[in-house]
Amino acid sequence: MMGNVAKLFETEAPPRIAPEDLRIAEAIVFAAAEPTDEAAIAERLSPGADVGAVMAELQRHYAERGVHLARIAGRWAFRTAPDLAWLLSREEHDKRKLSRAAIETLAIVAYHQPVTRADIEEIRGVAVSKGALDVLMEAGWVRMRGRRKSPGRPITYGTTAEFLSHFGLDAIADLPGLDELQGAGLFDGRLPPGFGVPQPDDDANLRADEDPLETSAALEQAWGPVGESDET
Amino acid sequence: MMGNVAKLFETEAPPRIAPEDLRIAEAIVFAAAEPTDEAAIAERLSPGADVGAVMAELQRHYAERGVHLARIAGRWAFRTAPDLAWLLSREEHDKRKLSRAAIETLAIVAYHQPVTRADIEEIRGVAVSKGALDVLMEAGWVRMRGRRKSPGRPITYGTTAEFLSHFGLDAIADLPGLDELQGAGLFDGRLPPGFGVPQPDDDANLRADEDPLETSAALEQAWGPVGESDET
Amino acid sequence: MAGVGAITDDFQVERAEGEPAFTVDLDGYEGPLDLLLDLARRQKVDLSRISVLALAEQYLVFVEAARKLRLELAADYLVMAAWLAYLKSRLLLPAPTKAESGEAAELADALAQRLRRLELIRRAGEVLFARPRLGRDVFARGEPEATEVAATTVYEATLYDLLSAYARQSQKHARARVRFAPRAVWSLAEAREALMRMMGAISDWTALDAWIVEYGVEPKFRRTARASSFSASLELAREGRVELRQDAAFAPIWMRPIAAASQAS
Repeated sequence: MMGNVAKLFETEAPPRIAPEDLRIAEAIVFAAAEPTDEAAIAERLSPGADVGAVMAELQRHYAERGVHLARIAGRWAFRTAPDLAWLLSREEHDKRKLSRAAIETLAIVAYHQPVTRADIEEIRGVAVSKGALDVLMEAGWVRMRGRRKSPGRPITYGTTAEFLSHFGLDAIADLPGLDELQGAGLFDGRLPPGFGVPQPDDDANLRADEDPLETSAALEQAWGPVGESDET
Repeated sequence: MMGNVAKLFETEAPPRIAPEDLRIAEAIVFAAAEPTDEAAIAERLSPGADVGAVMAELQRHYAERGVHLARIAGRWAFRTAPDLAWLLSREEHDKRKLSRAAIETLAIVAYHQPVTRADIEEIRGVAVSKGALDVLMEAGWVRMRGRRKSPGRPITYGTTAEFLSHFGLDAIADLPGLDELQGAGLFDGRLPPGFGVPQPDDDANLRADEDPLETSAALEQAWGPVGESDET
Repeated sequence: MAGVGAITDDFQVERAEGEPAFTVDLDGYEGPLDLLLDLARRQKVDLSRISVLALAEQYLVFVEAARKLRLELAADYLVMAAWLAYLKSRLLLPAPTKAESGEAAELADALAQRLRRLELIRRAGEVLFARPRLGRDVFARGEPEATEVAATTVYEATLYDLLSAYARQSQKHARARVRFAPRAVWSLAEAREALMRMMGAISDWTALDAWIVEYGVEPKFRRTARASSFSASLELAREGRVELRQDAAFAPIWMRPIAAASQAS
């Protein structure tokens, strides 16, 4: 009580703020397409209204709310409270279908792993676009395993655990063999003699003809996957 | 005191509204220009929060302010208070004044949808100028719904969510009914039974007597074949 | 009836200000129904009590007045006039049967109802446009804050996609690829190398054919192995490393290392 009385004596008579002026200022700033000049607000207030006091009162009103009345470069605007900025960011899962080339490449990696880019090209009969393997690695389904012990030491690719989980496979060996593929009607039966489907194997251990990715692993960590072309 | 105690016993425990949830809902709706879906708001609230109660409380808070929280076409949006129209009205918005024919046509579509051009002509007693419907569709208030299952398969028209948004309606059922229209004068209430304004209904689902706008073949041409069913 | 004069007066004034050529439309009226509604309003009673007979008379007077002014009326006004003249006669003349008089009353009711419905929709339009409208009376947030969207791409593919892709491409290439079976050939170099090794192992005459079989050459290689070995043996004989002997044409060819021969002699 004493404090209030003391205040009464200490301060000047506070400028009288008409509730209507608060409403007007609020509406103007809300509807404006850009931060609003105080003079432009003052123009619309009731005669003799103290625009500074009105804006201060409005700012006080919004201080604890989800939206703040902010002064930006001398003008007024509503802004989301800084601690709620996270509300304005949204994660969007953009669903995309794999291209035909990518899915064929994936199938070859799955059945024939570990494979090099050249192996894939040999099987598909066309050049593997850089994009196809990149997409598969971005999807988390294909990984670089190591390097083939052969001229050029090309990178070998294999499938990941994520690949198995996405396609609902318990193990890579669950990929159907030729009989099952034929049984499912995926082959029309006019296959040349001796045609077969390999027994897929994604054993993480390197094969006898594979080297580890070696020191370039560190490079890759720093720079992202290195293309095979710049390999010496 | 007694009253408060009595109240405590009388009323159910009111849904607990966390101040933080109020702030979050406020920030989300405030940031957007377009009305926000209640489900999208609920997603960001604390677990178990009652989004309906939060929005009702927020609406109450803004009831007397220069900005109102409104329910528009089933979604939430902040809008300047209608009584402050004078403050913000811009001249350029009055430039495009609708013709009487267009206004009547819109009213007929709103109340009688789905309607065909012939239905409109029947009510107005005059041919519908092509312009009237075009203007309404250009404004985004009227859309083509489908085709009436009747000779000539005429196109049926209905209103859009934008129509609701423009006229500040939460739902088409909020259009003034016969009571309110009678209140406007002219009718003394002794209207014959069965006569009046229909209960407007803009349900997007086609009626029993409506066909979709395009044959599925045309749709397929536009969207491509459905699935890869021909793949063996 | 005073209203009719007023309307035709209005009409004249409007035309007078317009272009001198008489045009077909009645300015200000959107069709006969609109005109009828205006006439009905001038009866100064509520629409549920309008006299259709009086209305028909007023309309016909109006149309007559317009024709006296040598205005060409749009066809639908004349159609309505004809219809109203018929309705008027039916309402006035004593009907030969009860059913027919009832029919005339029904027609009159139907017209009255159409007028009421038009009036109602007109009111509805007015009430609708009297509402606070977005962008004119009420405003949305003028400076909406954009939502930052952090997009992550999720790739979709089904096991069926995967398997059919594998089958499709492997089948395509299985058919398309021409594979030459490697010819079973024992090269001269291979034969020579094999013979050289044999030289270390044998000391006496050995039949070349028997050796080839003994050496474990696979049956499909025997023809080529025989030809290559024969050529290689001739070469080795010329170099003085082996001796060759054949007892008769097509008899087995015998071979022994030179070193072994010199040792024996």
